Amino acid sequence: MIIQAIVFLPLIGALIAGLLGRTIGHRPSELITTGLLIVAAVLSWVVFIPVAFGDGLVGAVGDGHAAVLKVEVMRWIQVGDMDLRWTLRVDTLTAIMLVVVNSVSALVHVYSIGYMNEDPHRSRFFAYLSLFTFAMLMLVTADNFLQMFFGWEGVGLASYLLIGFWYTRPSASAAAMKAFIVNRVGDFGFLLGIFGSFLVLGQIGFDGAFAAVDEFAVTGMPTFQFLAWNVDAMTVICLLLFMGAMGKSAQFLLHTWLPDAMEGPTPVSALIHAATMVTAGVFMVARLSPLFETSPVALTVIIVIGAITAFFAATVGLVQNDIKRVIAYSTCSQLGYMFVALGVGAYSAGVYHLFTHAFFKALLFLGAGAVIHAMHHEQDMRNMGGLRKKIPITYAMMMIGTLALTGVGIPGTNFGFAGFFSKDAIIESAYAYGGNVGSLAFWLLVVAALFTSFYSWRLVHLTFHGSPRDTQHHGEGPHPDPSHAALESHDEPIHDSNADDHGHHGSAYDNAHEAPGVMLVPLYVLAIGAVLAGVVFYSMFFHDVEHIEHFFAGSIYVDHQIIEDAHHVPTWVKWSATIAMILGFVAAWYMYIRRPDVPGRLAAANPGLYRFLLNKWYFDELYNTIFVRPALWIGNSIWKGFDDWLVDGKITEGLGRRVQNVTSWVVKLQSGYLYHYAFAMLIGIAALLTWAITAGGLI
Amino acid sequence: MSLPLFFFYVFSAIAVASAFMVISARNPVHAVLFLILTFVNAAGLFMLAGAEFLALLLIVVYVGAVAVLFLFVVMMLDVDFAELKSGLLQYAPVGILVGVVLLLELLLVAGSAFISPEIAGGAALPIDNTIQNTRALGQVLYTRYVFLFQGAAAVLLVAMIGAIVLTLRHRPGIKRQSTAEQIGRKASETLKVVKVKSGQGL
Amino acid sequence: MGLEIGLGHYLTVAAILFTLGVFGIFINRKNIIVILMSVELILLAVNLNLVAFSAQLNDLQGQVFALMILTVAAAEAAIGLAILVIFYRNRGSIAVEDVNMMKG
Amino acid sequence: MNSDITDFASLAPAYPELLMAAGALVLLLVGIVVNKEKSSLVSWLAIGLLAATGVLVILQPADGVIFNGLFIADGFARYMKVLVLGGAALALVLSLSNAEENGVHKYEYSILAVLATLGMMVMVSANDLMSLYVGLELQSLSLYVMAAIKRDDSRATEAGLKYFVLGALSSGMLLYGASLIYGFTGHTNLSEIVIAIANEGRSIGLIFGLVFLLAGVAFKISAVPFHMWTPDVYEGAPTPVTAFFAMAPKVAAMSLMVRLVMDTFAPITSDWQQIIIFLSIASMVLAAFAAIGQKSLKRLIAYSSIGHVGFALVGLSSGTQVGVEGVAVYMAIYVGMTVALFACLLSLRTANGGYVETIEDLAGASKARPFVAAIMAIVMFSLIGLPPLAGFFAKWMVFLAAIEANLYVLAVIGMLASAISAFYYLRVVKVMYFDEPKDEFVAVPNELNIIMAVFGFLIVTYYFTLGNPLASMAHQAAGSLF
Amino acid sequence: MTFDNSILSLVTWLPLLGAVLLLATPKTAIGAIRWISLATTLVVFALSLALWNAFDASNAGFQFVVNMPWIGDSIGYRVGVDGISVLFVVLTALLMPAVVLASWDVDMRLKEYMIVFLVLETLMIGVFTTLDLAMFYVFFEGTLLPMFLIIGIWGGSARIQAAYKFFFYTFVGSVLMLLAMMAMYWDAGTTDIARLLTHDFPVGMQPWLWLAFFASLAVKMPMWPFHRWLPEAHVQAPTAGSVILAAILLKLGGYGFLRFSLPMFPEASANFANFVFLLSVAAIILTSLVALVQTDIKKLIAYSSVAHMGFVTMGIFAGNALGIQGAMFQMISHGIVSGALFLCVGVIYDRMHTREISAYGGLVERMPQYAFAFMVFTMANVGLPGTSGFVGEFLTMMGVFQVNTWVAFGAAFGVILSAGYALWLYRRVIFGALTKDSLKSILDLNLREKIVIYPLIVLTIVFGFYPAPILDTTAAAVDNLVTQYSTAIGRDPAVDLADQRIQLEYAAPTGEAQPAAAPASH
Repeated sequence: MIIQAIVFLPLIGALIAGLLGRTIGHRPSELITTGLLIVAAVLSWVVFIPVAFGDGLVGAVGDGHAAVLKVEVMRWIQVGDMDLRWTLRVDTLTAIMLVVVNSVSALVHVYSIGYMNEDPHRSRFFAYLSLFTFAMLMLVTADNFLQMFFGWEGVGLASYLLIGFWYTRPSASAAAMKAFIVNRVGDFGFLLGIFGSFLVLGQIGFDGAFAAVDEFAVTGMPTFQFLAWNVDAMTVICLLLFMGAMGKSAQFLLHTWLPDAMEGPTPVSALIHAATMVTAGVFMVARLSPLFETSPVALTVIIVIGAITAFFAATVGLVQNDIKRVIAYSTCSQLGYMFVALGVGAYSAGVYHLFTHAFFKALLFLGAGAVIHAMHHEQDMRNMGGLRKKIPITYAMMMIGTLALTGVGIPGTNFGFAGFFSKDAIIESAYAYGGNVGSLAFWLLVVAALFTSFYSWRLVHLTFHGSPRDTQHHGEGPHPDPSHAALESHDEPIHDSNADDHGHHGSAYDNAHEAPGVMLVPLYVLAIGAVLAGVVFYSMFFHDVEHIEHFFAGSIYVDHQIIEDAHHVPTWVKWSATIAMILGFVAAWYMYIRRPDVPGRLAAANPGLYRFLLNKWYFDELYNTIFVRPALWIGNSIWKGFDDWLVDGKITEGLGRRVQNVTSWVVKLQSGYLYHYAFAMLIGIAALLTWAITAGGLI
Repeated sequence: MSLPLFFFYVFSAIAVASAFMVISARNPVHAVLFLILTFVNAAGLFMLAGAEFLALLLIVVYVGAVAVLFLFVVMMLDVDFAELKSGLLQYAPVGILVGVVLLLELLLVAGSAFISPEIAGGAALPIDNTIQNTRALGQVLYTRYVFLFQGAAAVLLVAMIGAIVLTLRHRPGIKRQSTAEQIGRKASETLKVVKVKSGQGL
Repeated sequence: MGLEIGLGHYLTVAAILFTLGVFGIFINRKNIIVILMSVELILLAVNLNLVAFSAQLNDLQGQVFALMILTVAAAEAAIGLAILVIFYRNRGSIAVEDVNMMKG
Repeated sequence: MNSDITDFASLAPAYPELLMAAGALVLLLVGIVVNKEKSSLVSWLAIGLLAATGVLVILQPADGVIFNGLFIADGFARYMKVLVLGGAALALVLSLSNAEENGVHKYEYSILAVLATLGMMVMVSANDLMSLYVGLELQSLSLYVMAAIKRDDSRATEAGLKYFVLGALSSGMLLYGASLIYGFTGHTNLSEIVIAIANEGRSIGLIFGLVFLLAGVAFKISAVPFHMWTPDVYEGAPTPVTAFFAMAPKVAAMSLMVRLVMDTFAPITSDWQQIIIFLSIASMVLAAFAAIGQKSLKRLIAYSSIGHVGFALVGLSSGTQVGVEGVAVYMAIYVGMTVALFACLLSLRTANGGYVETIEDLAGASKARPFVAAIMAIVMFSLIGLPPLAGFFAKWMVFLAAIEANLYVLAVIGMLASAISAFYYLRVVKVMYFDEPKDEFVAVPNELNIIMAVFGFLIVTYYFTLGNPLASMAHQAAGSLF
Repeated sequence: MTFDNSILSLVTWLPLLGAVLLLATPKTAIGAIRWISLATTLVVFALSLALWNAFDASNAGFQFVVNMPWIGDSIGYRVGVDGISVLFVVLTALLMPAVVLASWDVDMRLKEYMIVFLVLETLMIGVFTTLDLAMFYVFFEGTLLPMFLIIGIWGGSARIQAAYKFFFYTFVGSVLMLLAMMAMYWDAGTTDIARLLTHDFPVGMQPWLWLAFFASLAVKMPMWPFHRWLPEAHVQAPTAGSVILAAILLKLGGYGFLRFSLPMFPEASANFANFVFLLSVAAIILTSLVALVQTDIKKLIAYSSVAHMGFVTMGIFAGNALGIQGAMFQMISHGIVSGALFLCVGVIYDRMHTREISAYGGLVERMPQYAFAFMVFTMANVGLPGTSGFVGEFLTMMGVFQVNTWVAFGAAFGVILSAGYALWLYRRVIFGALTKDSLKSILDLNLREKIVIYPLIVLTIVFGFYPAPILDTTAAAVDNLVTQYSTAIGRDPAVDLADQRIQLEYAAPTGEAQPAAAPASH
């Protein structure tokens, strides 16, 4: 029952708030959803704690592969050999995810009570949040590909709804759509991957699939005809599945939706676009680690894509001015780290970073939300500054988050913030993986760590330190990002113009105020996580192979070799990330505290690079040019050219015109002249006679 | 050349020639007259084939009635012949083509005409040379072919009704005799006795 | 008895008369009366055929047939001319060119 | 020389014809004696006579060949005669309303109709080239007069004239064919001709005779290219006369065609088959195209009837019993649809009393006269051959036969033609239902309402009502030819 | 008369009885006309549910059979349903009350309107219940007639051309099918579908028959590129007409493929499968692209229908249990979803009298319930898991992947596009600020509209989570079909039912390929 409760309580909350929200009012909706989620979160810990610190999952059944607890809910699709059921699968990996999802979600719910205080559609918002949570839980408890896909798309839907929550803003609904569609591109691969695995493995359930993979040890690796090529089946399947993960986790090439998704309310960003949904890709690869292990090629691709993402997103993060976008790119970058970990085979390290990242990134986002809240929904950091004094608690929380993100800690010791342990684990694993790919990943990650440190501190400096720059009403200054400009040109609907108690009189800075308690409590909780999550769970995720194996109990593939190797990397490697972090900090300090004029000059000196970074490597423009516009052009051409012009105009109506032509010709035959009629008869008889004797063979 | 053959050629030559004149004469009256000539010569051909009754019938009925009817109509309708003849040959090429094709094909039939002995011997109604042609026809017409006879009568009835219903007009203003009315007249209906006082007048 | 002169001769003459009838329709397209006369030529050709066959086959049926045709054709001519007369009354013309109130 | 007529009873197969003939004469007397203003009496009597004859045909005591082989009464003839009589009687009923302004108020009209019907019955029962010819001419001459009966109307007289001249020409061709057939088989009796052909085989003369003969009959059923008179005559003749033309004579001529090709020329099926196929395709295709260009409703109906003849010939082309059944059913359904169609046409009068002449005159009829418009629409859909209406089942039967005979090309062309033809039928529906009304319409005489209701009902419910009985009757009828 | 032999006739002909009743109702009795129509359709719906309930899903054959020869030998009164057809009966009966309710406020010629719809219902149900080839055609083609009138009389401004186009496209295709049916009759000697199903048509004849059927069914479906009539017909038809068109009439094509093409001409179907795949993928991708650029709401949905029907044809010709079951499901689901979408369009069209997307925007402000309903159906249209739209798409793609990865690839690509146009539509109509004055006073769903739309929402979601009622009903019949089909074309039916087609080749197990081995050296 406990599992069902964890999964379905959010759904109940969502339904109540969504369907009855208008009837029962906002406050009850908030309380019900939040309350139910808190219950679910507590229950998640109840499940998790025995796993982490006790004898393992309560009620789990070991079936040789893994210790798993399964709860069958009902039948789903049963066709031919395919027997799909709604089954909740809980093992260590799931338990971790349950904790992450439900905890963060519960905190975000609480936080939102404060943050969304003035929104006229609060109950809808909470319904969406809970709906999202339910979908995410379905995802992580999936026992088969399709159920995972259900959750996968479900979170996509919730994400779509939440990004577009402020539907009156065109940019919001555009971003929502973009998120959904880009995710669909990933899902395209995911779906094909599912088809392929069903074809190759003959199973749609995970257990069956893993067992089938094991068979390959005996039978050899299968190949099959995919499109025009005869290919290694597992490689294709894994790459296709990974494509899904790329979409959901905003990896390089399919990352474009994530920054735009910041159009949603900030709690959403914290929950969905930092802590949970975007990590679904990581979760998926970890969950399917037995499959991915069969395809070295796929793993290599994962490493490369992950490393590039980590680097690329960090570079873009360097120059962004929107506080949330910086964090968004940071998320993107951190997800890259996780994939590198997965790719090198250190699945546990990847999950570790997922786990820690959830806390500190949620913290950062919620903190940013508090800043934005304080600044009356100003998001441009250039208009902030000096807020340390105005909102000290928030400042403190953001500092903790930043320290965790940048990975502050002392190598070789158990002192460090959460990010320190997990990130270093990844960097070390990447080095340990070796080879060209490993080296590339290692160096990119190190550089990314430097950048991470830089933009994180840049954020802190710009926002909290220095002197307040926002002396006028906000909304001015150059905004190279069109969507950004659009964003600011509209008042957020959260500001009911008549019910705006803190108004727009005077500068935002003057009116900045600390967030209410209900928003701060979640920050405290997350801060604790950001501090402790790394050190407490270090041994289970990375430190000790035996411990890892015991902890995960077969729920992911554990590669002894890589973890052993990662522990024995050279010392400079262990220090590399820390050094990079320090360099980044120093640079940020220098440029934003010591010499605030340097950034401008740097930008002016390298305008090309600056714009390249500012415009996110021009990916949006690129995609617009090579996908969106051609699609619309083709659509239009087919519509006007094929459908309207050819089929309709030339063929259908053309046939009609031919008929008319024939008709007018035939009608002319009927001239009304008697002799013409007689001629017709006589010619007819002559022709018939001729035909009859020739065709009849008589002459 | 036997005598019948000679006459055959004479009759057929005149018949064909006058038939040609029928269709090419400028004046319809002439055409009708040529038609009569054609019929007369065709009657000669009938005669040569032993169809004496038909030959005479052709002259009596066709020349005596039908052709004359044509003549009546031609003369009754005051037609502008010159106008009717204009553009005479516009369709002649088509006509010639169709005519030639038809003629060739029909001549093919004529040339290949061969009646097998079985058919020739299996006549349903053999001609009895011992009785006259007219009598032979008369014998079958009212017995064996009474159905046709009655049918033809019905056709003639239709022609009669048709001709009357189409052309008979009761013109207003024309005085007609009504025997029943005449006989049924009474003095009281026609005569009015008026007493006139002398010296006053009417 | 059979035919003394030969069936082919008769059929040829009939064919020529028939063709002249057809041709007559083409060249006298404007004069309905002549068209009717052309039709009479065609009927004559038919009768000639029948009589010839009758003689050839030594079968009286052909003559009976011809007899029927003569009778019916006379009736037909009567009807036809009656129609022609009322047409003339209505239009004051018998030119074929005028007979095209209806077409298409 | 000797006759097989021994007593009146031996004439039993021809009783209906005798009744008709005697009745016609009686009617003539009644017509002369009775005051002319009461001409509808003669009409009703004529209708009664036709109906009585119909009953007699159905109850006909005997089948057989009489009059020395000139006349045959068999199941096929009986079926077709019922159709002919029904069509003729209904056409007369249709002519009752507003007879005067249609020019059909003269009592001679009814008598001519009766005589024409008699001619048709003779045609249907003809078993000899001579009786065929006499019957045909009896019918034709009556029709010529009927076409021109509105003698003061220049259109009607033009129609009569055209019909007559072309009819005479076609008679000439038919006779030429008959003479050739007689010459090359030695017989005029159809039954004897079959034997002669079977024994002697084909010859040019025979084939020519066949072509000429079929051309003559094709004129009567108005198959392309011998159809040219049809549109003009249909348009020019008064509407009740057109209704008459469109039904009974077609059935009679079609039955003649069937008897000729299925019976007389059965030994040379391949020769006539290609002629029929040609006529069929030409009729279907030309009618489909030509009708699209029409504005006049009656011309449209004329082309429609040409097209339908083409479809019926599809069945005949197969040369099988199924094909003949198809033709039989087709003609029955065709008559039914035509009756309903003309009933609609005659009951739609614009406010100023004029008839609906052009298709555009029908605009908005669905609002002013919803019932008539509904029936008209049903008829139009049925004429298209759209299931579940009767017209579909007609097409089903004939095309079934064509497919059985492997005449795929013919069938495909026919189907495409039927698709094209849908275009003009739909136009009528479109004008009635989709266009805005222009004129008011005046009330409908009762007998037309009844006819429309009955035939509309039958067309719609054909599958349940007539379908089965008609099919079995057609089956029996066709069976008598094989 | 027992339930077994009367139920199908009852369900089929009852609407006609209602129509006759309406015929006798005076034109002015608007209320009576409405209620009679509604009552009739509701009774039929109830009966159809009883039918479904009594249906034995484990029986692959026809049930509730009545078999009487009727006109000659060639046309009989034969009815019966199997797993493939029974659901369509229920679907039709389900949507008709909705349609009647949606047309509650029709004021132009209400009586004729309702009569035509009831007649249409009889014809549609007849298509699915009849077991006679000729009668199938009668019903199949008979639907043209009322639909032509519906579009032509009650349609929009360009209704006439649309009605004509609808008519001619379908008619021309169908006449060829009619000829094929006749040829089948002569070959098999019967029009009894149950017997035809067991008849082996000569291999040489099959391609022609197949093509003739294809000509009709592809147009009806409509498959690309025979789809051109659909957008116009949809745009011009009144709401109820669009609903019926999208929900039921399009399914006649799919049903025809399942009932005739696949089981009766298996060799030809196998040979033409790639051709169908090509057209299906073209439909999915190209029409989705076209939908992307539409400016008319109904046209957009119409194009999306074409794309969705592409999944159906694709699934059917995959020829395996997954594909066919998926196609069946997709048809039922699309019936509900597209019907509901057109109902939704009708709701705003009734208020605003325009279908231009640009005339709307920000409706959620004034119409939150409407926005919710529209969202559900949009998501179902997109194929979101948890809605009925997903199951069908998924199963068909899965099925076709076993046969041809290219096709599955293309179809999956189409899924992306479907999200594109559906969300783009939603965004422009529902989201955004409510700035247009004309929309300021627009009202949310009224009670009647809720009664129509909400049940469809429930069905959409329930079937998304629990499709078993549908899949179980069709399973036996589809398995039977697949077995027959596979046997006929020489495949192993067991494999097709198990849905593993493409042969895997295994490399020899070598040391390097050990899956458990480390992926790379260090």
